[in-house]
Amino acid sequence: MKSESDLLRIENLGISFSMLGGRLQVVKGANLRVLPGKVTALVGESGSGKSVISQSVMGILPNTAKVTGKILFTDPIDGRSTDILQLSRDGPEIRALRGSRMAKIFQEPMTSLSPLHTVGNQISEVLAIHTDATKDERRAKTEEMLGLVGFAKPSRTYDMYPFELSGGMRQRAMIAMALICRPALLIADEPTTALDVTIQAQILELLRDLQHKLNMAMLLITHDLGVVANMADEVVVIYHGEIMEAGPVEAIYRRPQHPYLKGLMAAVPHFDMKPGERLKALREVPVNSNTLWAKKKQIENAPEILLSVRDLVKAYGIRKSGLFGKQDKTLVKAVDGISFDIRRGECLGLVGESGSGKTTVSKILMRAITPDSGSVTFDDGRGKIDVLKAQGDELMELRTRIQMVFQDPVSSLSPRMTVQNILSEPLEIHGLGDNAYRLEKVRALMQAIGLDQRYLNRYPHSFSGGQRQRIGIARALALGPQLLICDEPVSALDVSVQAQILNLLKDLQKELGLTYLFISHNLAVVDYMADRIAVMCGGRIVEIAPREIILRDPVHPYTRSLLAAVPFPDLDRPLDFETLKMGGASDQHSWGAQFAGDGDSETLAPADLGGGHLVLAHRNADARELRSW
Amino acid sequence: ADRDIEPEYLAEQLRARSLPPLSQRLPKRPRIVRLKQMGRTPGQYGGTVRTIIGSAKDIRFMTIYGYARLIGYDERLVFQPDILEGFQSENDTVFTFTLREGHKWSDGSPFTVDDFRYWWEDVLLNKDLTPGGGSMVLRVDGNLPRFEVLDEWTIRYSWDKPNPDFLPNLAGPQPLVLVGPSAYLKQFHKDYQDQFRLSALMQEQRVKKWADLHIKMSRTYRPENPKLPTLDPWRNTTAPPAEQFIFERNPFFHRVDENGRQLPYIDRFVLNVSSSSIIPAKTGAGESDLQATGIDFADYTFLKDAEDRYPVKVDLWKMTRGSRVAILPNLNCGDDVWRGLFRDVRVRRALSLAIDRHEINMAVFYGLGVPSADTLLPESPLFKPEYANAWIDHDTERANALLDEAGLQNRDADGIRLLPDGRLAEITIETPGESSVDTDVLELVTDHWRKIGIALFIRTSQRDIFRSRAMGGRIMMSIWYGMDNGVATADMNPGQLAPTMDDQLQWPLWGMHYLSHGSQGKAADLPEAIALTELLGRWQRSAHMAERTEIWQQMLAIYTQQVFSIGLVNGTLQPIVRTSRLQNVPEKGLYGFDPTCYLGIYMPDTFWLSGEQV
Amino acid sequence: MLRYILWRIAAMIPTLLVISALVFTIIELPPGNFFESQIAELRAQGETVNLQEIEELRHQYGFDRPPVLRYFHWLGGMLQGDFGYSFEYQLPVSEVVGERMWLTILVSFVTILFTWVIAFPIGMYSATHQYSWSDYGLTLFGLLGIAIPNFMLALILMYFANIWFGTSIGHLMDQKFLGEPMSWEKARSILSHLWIPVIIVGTAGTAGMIRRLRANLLDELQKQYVMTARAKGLHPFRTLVKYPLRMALNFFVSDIGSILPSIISGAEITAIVLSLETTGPMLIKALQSQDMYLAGSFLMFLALLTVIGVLISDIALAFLDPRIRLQGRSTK
Amino acid sequence: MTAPLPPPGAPLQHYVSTAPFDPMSIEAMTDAQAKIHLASQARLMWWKFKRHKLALASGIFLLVLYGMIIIAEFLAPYNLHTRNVDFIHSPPQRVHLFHDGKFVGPFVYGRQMKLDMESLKRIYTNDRNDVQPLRFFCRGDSYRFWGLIEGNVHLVCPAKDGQMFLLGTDRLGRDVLSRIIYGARISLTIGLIGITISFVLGIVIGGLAGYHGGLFDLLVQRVIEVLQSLPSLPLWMALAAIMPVTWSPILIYFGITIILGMLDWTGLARSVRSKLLSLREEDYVLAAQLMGAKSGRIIGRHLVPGFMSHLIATATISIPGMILGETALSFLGLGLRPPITSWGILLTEARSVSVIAFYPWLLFPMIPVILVILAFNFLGDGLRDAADPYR
Ligand SMILES: Nc1ncnc2c1ncn2[C@@H]1O[C@H](COP(=O)(O)OP(=O)(O)OP(=O)(O)O)[C@@H](O)[C@H]1O
Ligand SMILES: Nc1ncnc2c1ncn2[C@@H]1O[C@H](COP(=O)(O)OP(=O)(O)OP(=O)(O)O)[C@@H](O)[C@H]1O
Ligand SMILES: [Mg+2]
Ligand SMILES: [Mg+2]
Ligand code: NI
Repeated sequence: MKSESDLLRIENLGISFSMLGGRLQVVKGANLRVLPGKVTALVGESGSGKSVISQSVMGILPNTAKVTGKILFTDPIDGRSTDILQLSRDGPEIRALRGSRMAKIFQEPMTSLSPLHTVGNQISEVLAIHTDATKDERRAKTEEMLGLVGFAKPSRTYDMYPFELSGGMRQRAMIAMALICRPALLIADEPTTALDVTIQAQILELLRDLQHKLNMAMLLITHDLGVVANMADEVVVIYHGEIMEAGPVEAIYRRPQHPYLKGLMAAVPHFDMKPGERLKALREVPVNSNTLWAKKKQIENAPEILLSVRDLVKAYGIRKSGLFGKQDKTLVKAVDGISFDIRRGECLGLVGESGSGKTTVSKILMRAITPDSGSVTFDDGRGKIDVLKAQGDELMELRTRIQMVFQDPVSSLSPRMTVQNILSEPLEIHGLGDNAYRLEKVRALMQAIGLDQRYLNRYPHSFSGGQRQRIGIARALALGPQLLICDEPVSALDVSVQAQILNLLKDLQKELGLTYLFISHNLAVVDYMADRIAVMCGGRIVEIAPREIILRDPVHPYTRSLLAAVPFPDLDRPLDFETLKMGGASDQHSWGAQFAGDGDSETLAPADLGGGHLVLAHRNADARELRSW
Repeated sequence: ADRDIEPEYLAEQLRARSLPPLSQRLPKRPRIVRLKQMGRTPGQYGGTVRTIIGSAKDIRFMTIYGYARLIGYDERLVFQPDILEGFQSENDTVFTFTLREGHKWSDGSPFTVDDFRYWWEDVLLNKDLTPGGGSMVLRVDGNLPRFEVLDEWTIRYSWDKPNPDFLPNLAGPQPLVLVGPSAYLKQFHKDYQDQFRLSALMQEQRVKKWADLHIKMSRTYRPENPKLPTLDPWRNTTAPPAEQFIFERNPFFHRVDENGRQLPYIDRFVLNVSSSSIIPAKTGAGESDLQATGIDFADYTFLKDAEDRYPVKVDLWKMTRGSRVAILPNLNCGDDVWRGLFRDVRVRRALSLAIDRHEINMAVFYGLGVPSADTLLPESPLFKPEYANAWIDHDTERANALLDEAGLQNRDADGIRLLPDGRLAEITIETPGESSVDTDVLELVTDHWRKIGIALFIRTSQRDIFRSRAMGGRIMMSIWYGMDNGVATADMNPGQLAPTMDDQLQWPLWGMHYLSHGSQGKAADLPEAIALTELLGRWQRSAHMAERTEIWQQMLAIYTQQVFSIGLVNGTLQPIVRTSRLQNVPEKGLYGFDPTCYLGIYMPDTFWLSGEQV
Repeated sequence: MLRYILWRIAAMIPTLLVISALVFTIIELPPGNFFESQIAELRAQGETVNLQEIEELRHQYGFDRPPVLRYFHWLGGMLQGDFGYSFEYQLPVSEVVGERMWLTILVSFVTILFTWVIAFPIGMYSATHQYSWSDYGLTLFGLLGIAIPNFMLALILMYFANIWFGTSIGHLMDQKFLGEPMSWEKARSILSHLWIPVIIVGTAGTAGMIRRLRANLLDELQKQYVMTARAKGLHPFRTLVKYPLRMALNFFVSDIGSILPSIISGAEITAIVLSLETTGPMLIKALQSQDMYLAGSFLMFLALLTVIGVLISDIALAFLDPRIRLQGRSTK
Repeated sequence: MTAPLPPPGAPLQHYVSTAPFDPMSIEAMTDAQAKIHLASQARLMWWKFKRHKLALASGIFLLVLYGMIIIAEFLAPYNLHTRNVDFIHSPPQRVHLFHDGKFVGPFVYGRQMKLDMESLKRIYTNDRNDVQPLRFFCRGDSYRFWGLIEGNVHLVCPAKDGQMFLLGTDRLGRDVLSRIIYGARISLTIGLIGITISFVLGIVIGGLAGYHGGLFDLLVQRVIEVLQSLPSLPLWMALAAIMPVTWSPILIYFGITIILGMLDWTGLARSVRSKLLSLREEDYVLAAQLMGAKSGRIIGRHLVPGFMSHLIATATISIPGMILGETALSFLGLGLRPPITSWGILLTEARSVSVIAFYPWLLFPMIPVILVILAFNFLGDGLRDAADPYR
């Protein structure tokens, strides 16, 4: 199918927001196009206007935004072009396009779903709007779609509420919603940030599939240059609302010219970095950690193990649908007997399948979720604290020593507080300093995360995804904790800003002896950050080992498939979708007898392979047997 | 010819022979009302008259309006036999009553001396039914009369000493009951009904004692039992609770007009229950055919205006209260200083003199009332101008002088007098505040009294706690109506001028003392009050018109000279609204509860509806 | 859920007991009792009362016994379905109420309906057309309803309805239908009178609903999930109804418990002014004349309504928001 | 300088922007931006509030009104109780400027009253020859400023021995305008206290119950149920009956208002609670908890602001209840009474069909009530917008 025209043609697009004290021009004269059946990738710095452009294409910008220019959408079915900006805001013409001819995967899947409706309801609604399908057909189609995006039990997922899903699951639900009507244009705003690499690969495969079968075009917004390399036909690089470089993917990857693009390419973390090598951020912000925190006195002969976790179990009951349905007794174990230690000053990386319980574990450590059983002990030399039982002052003290960066930056920021208030709040809570001190501190934090001071008086909703994520990090750092739990802290950041933040975290670790639990799907990032890495699957830690070992010499089949699914920002190392396709990585039956638990967790136990390398396997399997698999 | 004088309303029943013809329904000698002589026109039968009442309890107005009494007043307040064919009183000690032969209850059962006997022997003397032993009126020095049946139509009540209250009570709005329909009532009486049926009836009426059953079924003042035979012109047909009560003509009523037509002319009275606040509005919208209660002088303009829109006519009658508003200093007030002052006649006189009654009359009553002390109206044969004019001049100077004399000569910087103990002379007047007239008047009085250095504060409190507060001496002064009966004759009890009741707000404790025969309250200790009580006693023992008149005059003189109650304005007007089709409603009349029974003495049974509007 | 409901129903029993004690206290609080107010009232008319008879009655109804005993007597009676005796009407309470109860329910029901039918569209319109002239206009209209005291509005409407449409003053029907069995004519008459109280009582509540709905919707309209819904191509109205409105309903649902009682008691004064044949004026009168069993039973009935309303409201709340239903307390 | 697009369908050329690029450069801030980013949140809100002109105007109106009640004695042409028995139920007089085409300054025509004895109406006619110029800053009725300082200066008074009833007179010939001005004192103050009490209680109790849940919630819920079950009218009646009679009516009203305020929080508490039940599941609440925030702070800083619109709307909607609160009571013979005056009292006094038919000017107190209510509502709108981060 050869088309004579562009599917989407954005000409001279300008977008500004009205703010107190004047207009804020965020997109300046952008030109952009998407060919039918092709993928145009839009990459750029966090806050450069990518999401805003995608919103303007859908015509769903907030009221405060003003748009100039032209956005021409040519429907391949009848070849009619419409200028979307000319259509009335929620008129029938644009509504006919939205959802059915063009669809969008929102950057923040966590908050883009209504908390009051089931996932299935929200997805099948698209069908209800644009097709004549009956209720049953809609359900069938929706479940099929949910299956396609990697849900193991679609019919169960259909009746679940968004808050019952993990971050990655919500993102997949969002994807299912966008794809269900098979749109001609898919706008994917960071579609795979919350997904582990195996599922990411599965999703990318699905998108390619649709692209080929249905001639679907895609405007792909992503920070992951590896994904771009694997998916895109054309690439547009945007910086501060202006297009810096554009061209076919070949040209961009092989002959990057603009300094910004070159900087981006250089900032990508890769697996073969030497120990101690720093990422090259575009802007290196020299952080004087002393202005941030007075150096804490190192405690003499502090124990080596800072946090010790034993046999955590957390199960959620499965709900029968309906108000009066009795609580079913069958439980889903989100966390199933997890034990690990975090040493002082180290960074423990936690990777794993989407929905494997990473967030749950981290929240348990924070006392945000009460586990069904297990214990957590915190000991920084000033006495052991039983985290799960701490009360009163002890708990308060704990709160200053352990902090967390939330996976979902949007919902974790109070929508009615300005950034300044958000950042100074922890200080206020713990009664640190006076107003002037706090303000100074807030400024230092803002600088550390690379946000300008002028943002201080803005509310969270007016930030880009990446900016919000950084605010979350800054808040967690404000109190100068000893242990920082980072749940996907950099997923929404472009590689250069990501490099900046990662370097910051590394510096803090070095200078202040900060300890991290670092959850991420980006294995390269984990590789860069972590000293040891734990791999989770299905609520259990399947493998844990120092970073060099696990990446060079993975034993567990799940770890292996993870590594195999990492996309590289290199046109010469494309993902092998064919092999990846074979069976889900987390499907125990493809694992081999040594590792599969036969549904009975009792039969499995960590096997020590030496050098701190543990892997979950049958009790009677010996090390050699495991390695040889 | 008989056809003509039968009401159309009864035609059906007459045809069905469920009702005998008129001649058999009337007593042999019915009471003939000579309308022409009264200056009215004989009328025709028929029609329904609607009126509005403020609560279901107010169906008692029909007993008052109907005004069928053993003995009643005529328009000049002279006793007239009504249900009785005749009566005789010997020195107010022996009363002989003659019944009308052939008189029947509204259910057609004969009305005989047995009904009197039943009531006397089986009701009044029955300890269960009348645990208190009967009304005070029946007892002279604690003794009940002898009751005798002289013959088939004659009975007699006799006391050893005069009972001057007897007849006025029979003629009053809430009459003393001496008779009941025994044939009907016996079924509720333990002595006449077998236990089994009685308890069945008690069950049905949900009462616990047979006495309650009897009391409930025989209540005449509030005619709630539609089955209870009556002698009134109209009988109730609706059992409460209801929003509308329908009274229909009593086919056995004992009065006829000069043309032989049986009264009442009007077939049906419909009483609608409305909240009292919208009675004026409804009346003004032509929704009432005859309305006297629930409307006030203040509504006159509005009602008058309705004459243009609806076929209604508004008349103004004169109210019979001794004073429309009176200020009552509590001589039993708990504050020693104030009690002393109030008992000082100079203070009371000064307070009275300070009031500008003319202004009040003009502002509140359009100048249509008469500034007067709290005393009788000129309509009363006992009236003398000096009573009405006692201490009512607006004379601030004299008032000031009197107060100075009474020991209140010291004033503070604002000119408010100081009490002997140094407090400010601040009087708090309490009012139930139900009508804005009270508060309006008080606003004016506040200014008047300010000029004599008395500060006045108004406080409103609920009516039911009013009484107990007054009794407890916690009310200094109150505002209320003046004398209930401003058109009294010498035959009527002058008790209202002496401490006789606990709700006389100028001396509640003394009143209680009298009422309870000395067991509660306090004995009056002011010579003038004692004198009043003694005079009252003399009146009660006296059987002679002249003596009674003289006692009345003395009491009136003391009462007004002593200014026990500071009357302001009397002779104020009461609007009476009627549909213009309604005939025979006098344009002028005296309006009051006792003795004129609202409309009662003007005989609403003689009112009739003309075809065309006049 | 079912267990929760059963549990809640069981919890209603002690609540109602406490309420009954409070109700009893409230009726007992004012000094004096029915007989004294009765005496006062009769005397005010110039009538006489037989004190001994009153004394007898006082004894009969136990007013010479301590209040605690009377309370238990009353409570015991109610449990057996005996609601006591109305002194004023001299009838058992259950007989006094009669047709009034149905008319009250009718008026309240229509009023609630009226409020919703008016408030929801206007609230939604105002929220989506914030600061348009129509928003201001409708706001003004709604506010007039609460700015004018009910009794004033009642008088004004009543007066002009009479002058312009010849509607008879006050009441729920033409007087000729009083006490009649239901008929077409009577129903028509009721309808032609009903609008006045409904407007009066309704407008008072409507403005509150409109303003609160508008405020809540304005908050929700900005949320991300609304954008998602728009991106699906959902009709703006459907979007509004399905997502923000449902969120905004939270406040509304939590209020259900007090709707009925507040409508009933809010209508009391209107009912008095308009002399409606509803229970309101009866209750007030009973309270004023201290007809305590009548008042007490009324109040208990209102309390029962409230308690049931609160239950419904709680269930509806859980139904409305799965977070309350499912997550509740899991994080704590 | 923008990237050119190739014609539709044509292959894309490799485009590279030639504009100078400095990753460290930050766009310069304008002065306005600088000012804003330095401002405090309160100041920001004030700026946003100012943009809502109607709200601003309403705010000013209310300020003026509250200012006026301080100097009511001076503003009112007559004293609260000054009667003019010769001018009962006199309709409003108009202020004229020109007499017979000549400018005389503000004046009113004198009035003559005739009593129509037939209908008992007072008929007023303007006497075109009796020009009564108004006086300003003049001596008139004497008063006690705040019950303390003697005074008799008024902003405007009638001509000597003349009358000026701009809004007519009532049944005792009292100037309606003056009474409205005096009435504002009570109407705009006392009820506010009740509202404040009930709001504070509602938010605190409802907030704690909703946020904490559990046993406390259960208890609060039952208490609310009980309190809601007691309709306010009987409560009023009972309270009014047990208040010491020796208290002045204003004290009693004050007392009842406070007690009712303390009982009236239930509705609000329930909506706060139910809203918090869902809001507390939000991640930002969790975030605050994890920072160690105490419940008070979480409720006050995170949850209640998310609920502000509702609270503001509820508060503004309760204003009429506050102003007219006493009407219902006066109706039942409780509550405030003359000589104390409030708008509610004025309206209660005007409660009869004859007023509507003949003396409609006695309904004038409705106008300030309506204005105040509107003003509070628009003010609320402005506040809402100011607190709304999305604007
Ligand atoms: N509603 C808004 N009001 C004001 N400014 C806004 C608003 N939404 C976005 N912005 C600003 O517009 C700029 C572009 O935001 P956008 O969300 O498009 O960034 P992005 O390129 O998607 O970044 P990221 O990769 O971090 O998601 C940012 O500086 C942001 O602060
Ligand atoms: N409130 C809840 N009710 C029921 N199930 C829940 C709830 N919260 C989480 N779960 C389930 O627990 C499992 C683990 O969720 P968790 O959020 O810990 O995953 P995760 O490892 O963080 O995944 P991701 O990488 O996608 O964020 C998921 O299957 C999820 O569906
Ligand atoms: Mg973005
Ligand atoms: Mg997660
Ligand atoms: Ni196995």
